[in-house]
Amino acid sequence: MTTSKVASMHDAIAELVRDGDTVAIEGFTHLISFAAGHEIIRQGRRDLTLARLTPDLVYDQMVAAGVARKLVFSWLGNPGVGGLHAIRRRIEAADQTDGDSAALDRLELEEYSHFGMVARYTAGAANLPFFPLRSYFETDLPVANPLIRPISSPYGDEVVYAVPPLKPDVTIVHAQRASAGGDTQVWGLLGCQKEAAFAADRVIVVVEEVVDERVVRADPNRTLIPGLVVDAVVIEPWGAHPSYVQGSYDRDNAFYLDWDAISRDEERLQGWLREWVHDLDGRAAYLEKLGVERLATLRPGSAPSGSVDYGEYR
Amino acid sequence: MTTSKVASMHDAIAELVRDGDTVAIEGFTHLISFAAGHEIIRQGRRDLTLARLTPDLVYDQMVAAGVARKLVFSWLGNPGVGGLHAIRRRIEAADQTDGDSAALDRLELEEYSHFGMVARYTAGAANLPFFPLRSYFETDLPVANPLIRPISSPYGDEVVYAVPPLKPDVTIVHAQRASAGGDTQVWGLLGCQKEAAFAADRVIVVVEEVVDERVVRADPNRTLIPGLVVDAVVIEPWGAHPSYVQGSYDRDNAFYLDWDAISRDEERLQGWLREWVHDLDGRAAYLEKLGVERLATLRPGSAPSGSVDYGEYR
Amino acid sequence: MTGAAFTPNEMMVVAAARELAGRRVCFVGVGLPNIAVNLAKRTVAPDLELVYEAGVFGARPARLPLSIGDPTIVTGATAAVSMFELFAFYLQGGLIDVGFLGAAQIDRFGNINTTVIGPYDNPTVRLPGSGGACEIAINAREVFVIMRQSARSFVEEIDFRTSPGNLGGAGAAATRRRQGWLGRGPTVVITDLGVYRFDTDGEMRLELLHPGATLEQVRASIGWEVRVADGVMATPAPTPEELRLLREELDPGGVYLR
Amino acid sequence: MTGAAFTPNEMMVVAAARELAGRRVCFVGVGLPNIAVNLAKRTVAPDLELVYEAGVFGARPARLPLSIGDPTIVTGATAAVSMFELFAFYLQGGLIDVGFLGAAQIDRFGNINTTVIGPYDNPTVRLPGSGGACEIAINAREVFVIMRQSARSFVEEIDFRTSPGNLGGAGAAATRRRQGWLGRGPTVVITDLGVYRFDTDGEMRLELLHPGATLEQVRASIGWEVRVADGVMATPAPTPEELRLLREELDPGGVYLR
Repeated sequence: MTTSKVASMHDAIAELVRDGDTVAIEGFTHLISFAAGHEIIRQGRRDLTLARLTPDLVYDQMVAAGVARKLVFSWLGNPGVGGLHAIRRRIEAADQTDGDSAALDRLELEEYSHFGMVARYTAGAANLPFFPLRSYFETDLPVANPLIRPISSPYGDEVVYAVPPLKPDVTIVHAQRASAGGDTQVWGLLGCQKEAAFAADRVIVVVEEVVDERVVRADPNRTLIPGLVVDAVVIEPWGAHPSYVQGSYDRDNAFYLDWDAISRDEERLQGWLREWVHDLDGRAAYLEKLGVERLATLRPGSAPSGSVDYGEYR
Repeated sequence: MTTSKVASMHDAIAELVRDGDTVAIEGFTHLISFAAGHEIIRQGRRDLTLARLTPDLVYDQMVAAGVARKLVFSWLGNPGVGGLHAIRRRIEAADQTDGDSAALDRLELEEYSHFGMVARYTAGAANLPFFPLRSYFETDLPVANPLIRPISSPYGDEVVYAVPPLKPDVTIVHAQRASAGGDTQVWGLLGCQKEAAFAADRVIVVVEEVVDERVVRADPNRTLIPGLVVDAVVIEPWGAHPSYVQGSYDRDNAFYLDWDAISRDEERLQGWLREWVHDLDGRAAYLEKLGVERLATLRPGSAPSGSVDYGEYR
Repeated sequence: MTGAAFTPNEMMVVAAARELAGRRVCFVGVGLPNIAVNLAKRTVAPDLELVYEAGVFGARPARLPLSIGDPTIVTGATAAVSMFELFAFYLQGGLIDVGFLGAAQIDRFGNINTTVIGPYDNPTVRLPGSGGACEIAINAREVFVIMRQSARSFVEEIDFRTSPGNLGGAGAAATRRRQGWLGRGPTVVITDLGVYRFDTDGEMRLELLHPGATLEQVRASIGWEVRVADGVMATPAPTPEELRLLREELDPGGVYLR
Repeated sequence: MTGAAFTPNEMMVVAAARELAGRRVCFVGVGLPNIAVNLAKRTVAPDLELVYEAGVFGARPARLPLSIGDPTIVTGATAAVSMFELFAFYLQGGLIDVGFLGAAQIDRFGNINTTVIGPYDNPTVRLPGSGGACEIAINAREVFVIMRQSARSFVEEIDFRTSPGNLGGAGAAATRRRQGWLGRGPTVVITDLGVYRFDTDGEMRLELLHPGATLEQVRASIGWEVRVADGVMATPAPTPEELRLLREELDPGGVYLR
């Protein structure tokens, strides 16, 4: 009954991501859609504003590839490893000498804390003009970012801070499974994917597998994002590699460590992008190049959730 | 390792619910702890402020029993049937002629909309001084309740409304299962039990069954309330009757219909309270009086959720 | 005249269900809206997504829900979520096409009272209050009202404005825009006598008269001089299939439509 | 002197873990705090509830998490929730006893910089930024800081205040109260040379000196004239069991503590 929204990654990105868009590829360390990031690079999008709590390697790669003019974020790093060097080169003074024709374009930054970013998506999803929170007191963050503003409570004389709504043009999330209509289920870390999806104008869901709608409807509490707000469903097993998918594969930590060395050297980084993104026509080629042996080492053991009974009421 | 918080209903109410408290028995049509409401009546608590989106039959009974001086709510009724007559007698003019010594004490009311109540619990749980929402424009609700106040956005000239936090002294919820330490899992309607529990000073969880901690930990996304905020776990199968528990039993609609007639007549109502609450020493006696045949008709068929895999990562 | 082949309540619910043709996402209220929406899902709008304020999106109730929190709305649904999420993201976030409301009192501009008859502090009748109605009226893209009509319910002035409709009439659209509401307010009122839509100045006007009902009955049960469309049409009578669904599947006990 | 039976980093992590004795709920930061908290859970604080900002309460990691979002923190945990819920209800709601932070720069009052070295708009070094640190510093009941010390990191003036500590010193408690913060700020700083606590006027003071470290090393690696407690004590050396856990279970590759 429901229309299928299944599309290839090529078509989903071609149709739904436009130059100049604000794009959020969300997922907190887990379920990061590297597959979508690489396709955006491959299609040569420009002037994107990239929003994400933790830019991670995928944004380092996208920034290095020249698709972005601005970052909106709360923590900039290679989790558990170190810095994001391509991004740092677009920020730090040594690479940013004004008037130096060799200098890279400076990346525009809009910076919050984690809860600030989560609150921004929440305000976006709930159509609120602001969201209040108890962060930022006595810090330099409201100075660095004047969009973080004090707000007085209408009850008593308390003052807290507010952040403005974030409504991405496109939110892209990776998930364990969805129906062809886009009803999406996730387990493990939930991050702020739900809020980022509801806040967005367009939503692409990339999944390990498409399942029959009955699988989703058997456990309605597990649904994170309804097809109602989803524009395309892309089937891309291993699409979150080198990040991980709870229950499906582990983080490929070797790559996170390798990236530190690759990304410190602009030339080597560009070579990596050529070899692993531009010269490949999609995720299948990436996986083939990576090799099944490497992927096999990332499979976890089994830890089943068990089943509960919703009851049949007729 | 974790200390057991399992207690009898008698002891949990005796220890944790005090005269004058603000008490929230939450659960939206589903999982309403009638067992706890009846025990509060039995122990003769007085001057309670009863908070709940939908007061339902349990609050009609508690108000009739004289435990409450005030209601905080958003929808007052017998869902799908009609009005709550005991409560109405404490509100409507005909029963409230001033100076009439036969008149019942007028019930104090503090009234919101559903989202307003949910937002109040959310602000309470999140330690926010207010919560903003787009309700109440051009209605008489902010006139009837001056705690509903306009608030200006610090971005642009938008004005929305705010509600103040609600922090019950005690929140009581019914759930399908919990560990002895109070880690509580719910499926089906989630209502605002999570928010009401986090907002409260004390929390009582009443469950159909206590399960091994491993059952909870096998599916961490299913956990609604952590034992961290729970003070007592009461094991009371069928404790939500005549409301329902998803997967365990259906609403006993015959009782909802019966209550309409019982509650229209103050004398008959008081007789019911004597027979079904005061003269019984607890829930076991209530169930015995109700009879196994009646309970058996409320069992639903089976509709299993299916299991997902979280993966073992060592 | 059709004789007694169907009751006015059945006609009302059938007319309401038909209004949902072409709509995608409907926020279902308690009582009569519940039956109308479930009928629509079985007739003119099979792909309609039912949203219940209890926290359910994409419900597929296997029986007529006894209340808006019946377990049958959960089993087999697309999503069961917290009420925060339902109200914040689905409703306030602008995803609801139609909000379906009942009422105790309504005025010519579609403003609704479900709170009190008489003064708020000392009411003659204490009604349920807003529930989710006030926010549905503000945030749903459009609002359908379903209620039996009588001089007590269709009144010149409502005793309490629980849910805003077209406010004072002509300026309502401008107020909604200025205050940033997502919804355009009530678009249709379905009663046991007929169907009303709203003029550009925000006042309701009779468009359809149910078989068996007369203009005299309509006028006698409205507390203001009601507008009647030129060439008011007769509502097509319920089809045998519509009646069968109501009587055999949705309300077999005749509890709601007797 | 103990010879080279353990490294300064090992001593630092062990000292940090011991500080968690008697604490109930700990918000775990990335990096060294992650190891210290996981060691505490296996030694002085077996009932410690580990909270990860990724959205996990009651984690029981079967291996040392590679990052604060490792899948091993989810499997077997008490609850895996949205980040909204984690930050709003657990942290801002006041349920966290100890927030454990690392830092690039710290001043004498425990104010922390993890944002930039140099000017914000044209930094010499761009650091990760706040993440959850700024809200942990404000809302956790108390804050533990763990970091290697050097004249570059223990500075007279930090370049950017990401996470507030004792602000300008003596008035900090009053400011926190007035603004309604739940937390009382940093209570201990654990480094590779020693352990510091805070005087009533909000300034840190050396309380414990690690075996092998000297007061001269301490003074040479702090950018202000550091306070030293009368009768500063020696930190008890790591026990064989603490070292075994670090080396065999938590960091077998020596990635963090080499």
